[in-house]
Amino acid sequence: MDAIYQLIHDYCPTMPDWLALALAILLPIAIVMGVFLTVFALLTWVERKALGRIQNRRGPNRVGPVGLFQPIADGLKLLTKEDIVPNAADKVVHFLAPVLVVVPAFMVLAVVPVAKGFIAVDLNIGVLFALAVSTASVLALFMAGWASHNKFSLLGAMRGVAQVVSYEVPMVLAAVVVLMASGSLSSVSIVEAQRGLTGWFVCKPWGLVGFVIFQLCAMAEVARTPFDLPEAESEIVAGYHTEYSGFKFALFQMGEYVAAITMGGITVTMFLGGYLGPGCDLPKFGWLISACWFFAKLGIIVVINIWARGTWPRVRVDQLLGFAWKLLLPLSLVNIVAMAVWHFAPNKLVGWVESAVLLAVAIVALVKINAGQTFEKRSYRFTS
Amino acid sequence: MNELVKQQWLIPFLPLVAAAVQSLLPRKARKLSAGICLTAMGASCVLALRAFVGTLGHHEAERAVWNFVWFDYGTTRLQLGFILDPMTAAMALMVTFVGFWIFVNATGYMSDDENFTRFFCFLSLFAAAMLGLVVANNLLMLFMCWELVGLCSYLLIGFWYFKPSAATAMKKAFITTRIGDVGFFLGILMLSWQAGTLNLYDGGNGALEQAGKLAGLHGWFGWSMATTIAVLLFIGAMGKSAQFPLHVWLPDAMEGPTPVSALIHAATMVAAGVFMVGRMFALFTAGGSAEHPTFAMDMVLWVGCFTALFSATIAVGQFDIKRALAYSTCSQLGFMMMALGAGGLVPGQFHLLTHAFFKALLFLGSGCVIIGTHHEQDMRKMGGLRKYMPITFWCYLIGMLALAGVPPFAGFFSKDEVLLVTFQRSKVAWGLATFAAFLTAFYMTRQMFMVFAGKWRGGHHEPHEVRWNMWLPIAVLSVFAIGLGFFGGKYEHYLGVHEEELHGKSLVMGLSVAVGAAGILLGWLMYGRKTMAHAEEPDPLEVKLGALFTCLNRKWYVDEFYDATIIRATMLLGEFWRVFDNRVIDGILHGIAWTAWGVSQVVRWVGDEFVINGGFDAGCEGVRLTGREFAKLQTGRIQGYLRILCLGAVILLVIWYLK
Amino acid sequence: MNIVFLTLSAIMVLGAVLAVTLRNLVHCLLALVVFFLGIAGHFFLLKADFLGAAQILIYIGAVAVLILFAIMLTRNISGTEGGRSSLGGAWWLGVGLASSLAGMMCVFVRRSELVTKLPYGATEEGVVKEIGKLLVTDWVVPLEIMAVLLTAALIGAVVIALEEEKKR
Amino acid sequence: MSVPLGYYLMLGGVLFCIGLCGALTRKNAIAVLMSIEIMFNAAILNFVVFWYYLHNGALTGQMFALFAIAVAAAESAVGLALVISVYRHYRSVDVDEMKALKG
Repeated sequence: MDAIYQLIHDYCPTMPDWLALALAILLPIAIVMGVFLTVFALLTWVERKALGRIQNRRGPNRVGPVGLFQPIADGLKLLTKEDIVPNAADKVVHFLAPVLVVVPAFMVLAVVPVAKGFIAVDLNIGVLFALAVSTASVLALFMAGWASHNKFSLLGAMRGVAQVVSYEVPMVLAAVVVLMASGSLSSVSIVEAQRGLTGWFVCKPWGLVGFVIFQLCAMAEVARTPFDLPEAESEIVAGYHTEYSGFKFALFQMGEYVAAITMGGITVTMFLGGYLGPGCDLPKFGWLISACWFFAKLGIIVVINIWARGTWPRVRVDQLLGFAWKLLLPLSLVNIVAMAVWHFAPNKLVGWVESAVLLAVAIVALVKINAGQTFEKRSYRFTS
Repeated sequence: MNELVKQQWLIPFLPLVAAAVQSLLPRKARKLSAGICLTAMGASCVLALRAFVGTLGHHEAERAVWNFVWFDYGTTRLQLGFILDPMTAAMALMVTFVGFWIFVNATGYMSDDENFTRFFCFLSLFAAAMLGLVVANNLLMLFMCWELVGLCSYLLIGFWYFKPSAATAMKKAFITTRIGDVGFFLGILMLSWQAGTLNLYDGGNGALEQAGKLAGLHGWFGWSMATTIAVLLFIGAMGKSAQFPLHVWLPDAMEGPTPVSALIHAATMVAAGVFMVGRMFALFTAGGSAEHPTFAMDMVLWVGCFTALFSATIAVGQFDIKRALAYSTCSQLGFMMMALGAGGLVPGQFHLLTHAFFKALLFLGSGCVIIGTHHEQDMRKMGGLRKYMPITFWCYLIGMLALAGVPPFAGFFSKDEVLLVTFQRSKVAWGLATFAAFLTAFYMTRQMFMVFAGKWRGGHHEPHEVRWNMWLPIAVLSVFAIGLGFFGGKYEHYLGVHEEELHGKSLVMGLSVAVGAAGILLGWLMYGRKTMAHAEEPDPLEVKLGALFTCLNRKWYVDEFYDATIIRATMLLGEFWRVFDNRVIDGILHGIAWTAWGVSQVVRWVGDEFVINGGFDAGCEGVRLTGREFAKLQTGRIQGYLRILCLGAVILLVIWYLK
Repeated sequence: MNIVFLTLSAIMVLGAVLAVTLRNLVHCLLALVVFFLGIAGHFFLLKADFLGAAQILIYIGAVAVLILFAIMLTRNISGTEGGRSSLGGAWWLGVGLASSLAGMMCVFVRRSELVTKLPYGATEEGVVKEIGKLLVTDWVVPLEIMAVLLTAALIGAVVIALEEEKKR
Repeated sequence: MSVPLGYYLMLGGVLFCIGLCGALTRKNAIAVLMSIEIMFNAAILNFVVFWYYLHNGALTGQMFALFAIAVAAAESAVGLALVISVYRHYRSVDVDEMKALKG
């Protein structure tokens, strides 16, 4: 924000101050929105293409070169479709839900530093804000499911709520490690704390484990396959957005993808060094280079997401919750201890070895403990 | 020794921790519970042994104390403290050691009970309280532990609270001892008031060290202050140590599980009274001399003497194996008190120690018998157990011989010393005590023959020997019942009391041996020569259960061959005291109650009908109406309450605003 | 007077009133969430950023979800109360008492000199760090107690809610 | 920002009383709990307000609010568990029907 203000000031010294300030506030928001919406559009195309490759088919290839304009066509189609609201639905809530799905996803964007000096608002509680706001999407999800007055919708919504609440705990705990390392909640300071050749937190044992946990939780939080139970089409039609059509449905899709991207952005910021990379500090085009770095890293996360979606089957509800509470949660707690060990170690090497050994032991033990359990035979309460 | 005293707190603390831990254990954790309990007690025992060894090198009656401030209020400072002196060390060692073996035995005795962990929790707490009492250098702490002991005995006697008799017995024990505790508490208050401290020893400022000063002050009834306090304290000891007339709870306490009986009657509760008198001995003797003892000493002497004889006579007429032992304990406690009253601190304390061993042995033995005979307590339905339970028999025999005062055994030496010291003071008391000793020998012999001799009379279930964890404790204790007596002289030296040369040693000793032998002989004549054939066969004593006169007749009906005047007299005497106990003492109490009731009846008749009735009824009606109206306010609806709360807040704010 | 303050307060009061009066419990909950958000907004206004985030995280992320589950678990899925009045007996009494209490409070606030007290204003940056430090130094005992309390509440809630399941 | 302290206090008071009103009048136990949450939040708001205006450099007000939030979370967890338990027992969450303690 300050950088843009400076930029405007440099190039147009005659502009009144308030306008410059307003521009400096609005411009980043507009840019971020524009960029991320483009990324969202691209992402849908990339995902469909990649899934096509994984599933040994071509994917979209009719609209534009190699189907590149497919998202635009999809958007136009959805816009022109009839908007159906069920008779029994709670109209107001039914209307509000898709809006509220998108809002938190975009709000999180405000604290993601996409390039050096390029962040909408540099809150000093940035990460906490991101985590808190992304939680709020759970309510929109519930509103959608409940307002539709459809049992599949409600089931999907309740699944979503349970899932988000469960995965939030290990996610926050995994983030704690990063906060401990950087000593700050501000996303910019977190990125700056990762300078250096091996400065990225993912290069440290606790950071690696934290990254994996965080990434898994992020996938569950935004309900991506293999954690897409709230919209499991083979079980509950389309889950909470069964009763949505037209642009409202598009908003749900958008909310989901934007949330996936922003969570990826948070992951990149916290573990992969954000916009850091060779050349990011250059005086003139540093911001461009750093933006490239950021989006490259984001691309990696996105590819991981798509890859996971293409290769893993959907988990069951009990497996999903058990995974969160029995494996991720204890592991993230151990991870915090490992971070403390690292912090108080006499020198780097000792800290490295100690925390790595601790985490390795914990992972092996937890996997052993959880592996021995067989799931109970399913019992149906309402069978005749 | 000065260092050791700072670790004295550990001795009661370990069982306390064990009790705390066990209170949290689930019922199923039997082994863990017993393990914790035994470990704690064993560790306490080791600590007590260490303290004991630490005191051994010191020939003088020196003591180490360690006081600390509990809390201050105003200018008053409440202190607690621990003491380490020979008497404490010996007592603590005895309590931990005997207690440990009782615990071992209890693991066997209670093995079928579903509330095993609760039992051990109480047992640990009981041991902790008793040990706290022993190591306390402060009357306040002593009193707290004293009450805790009372509470634990209440809980343990009523352990099987679902039995009405046990529920009654627990209340009786609690209330009876509480009567004594009133006196005790008054004594503590007076001491605190007069001496300004409750510390027993405090480098010259302790309460006991001021006994001389207290003897100079005037108290109640023309006694000196020291004597007054001592009398009050002794009332407490009478309750705890079951001295006449507060002895009534002790036989009823047999409703508890047998290890409890052993713990209460041997090592702990009843010992507390005697121990306390010994501890406060300076206060009892202050202001008196050997020729002119204080009233407190006289009281201790005669109450003890009377109890010794009185209980022994009752013990003769019991069928319940534990009840007989209970009266026997009463009697032995009387001996101890008598010795203390006669000025013999050492004999009294020594008899306490030896008695603890062999009485614990006897009680645990009776527990083994009860378990071996499938929970049979009636001696008439036993018999011939020697064949079935040889280990128990031999141990029990040792205990019996010790109690009867047969020469090489522990009881002989200690009892002999008791009689000797009494002989110095009062020939009458000595004579009565000697007679009680004779009765002791007799009733123990009777018990032996009824239980172990002859044929099994209990029916189809054959008795069996008990498991090792039950007989091992009595075997260990019987070793001490044999050997402990030889340390009498050493003990005197150890306590550091040098008593003057006593006269009449040979006479007392000879007579003591003679009456012991006579009692045993008589017992053999009555019960040993021809044992009971079956349980229904009338026993000389069975008649007691009937009306008084038919009792007397039927008592001798079968055994008229053995009829001898002295026994008849004994029986009569025993019967008389029983009746006296039942009719006269109870009668007085009933009389008071009936009088009060009668007076109230009359008052009701005269006053109620004409004067009070109308007004009172109107008042009652008013109260009831108000109550009914106010009850409507309690709707059970939370919002109603909240409303009233809110209304109150508004009213308060309005008042404040208007002010 | 500040326009942001007024708007936020108006939204909050509206949310609170709706949360208290709406018939449908789910609607109540949503109004309550608006109220929570308003409180969080006030925290941000008052430069208590950390508390604002905590408010969102805890109240919207946890408490609201908890209430949601309670509504769903009491088989009141539609959220309505079956045509009966949502208000208890003597509701006018409650309204009267509450409004009089509110009136008294306002009167008292107006009377005190606090009403004109101007903002202290200055707030240092890096308060979050300070909170973190205080939590593990001066306030470490309350923190630990809070941890125990939360654990106990967690276990207690699970036990209370599971009770019936076991009997079945 | 030029809002006098008194307005914040009045806001807090009014919010508290709205919550109180709900707690006094609503029949549904869950609604009552929601009302109590409103009261709680009003009180927490007051903590923060007093901290902001009167803190003099200390963070006590914020810490207190933080702990109050945590306690409120625990309270609501237990409260709602109780509501569910009561519901199972009475098949109702109507507070007017929970009057087993009637005198």
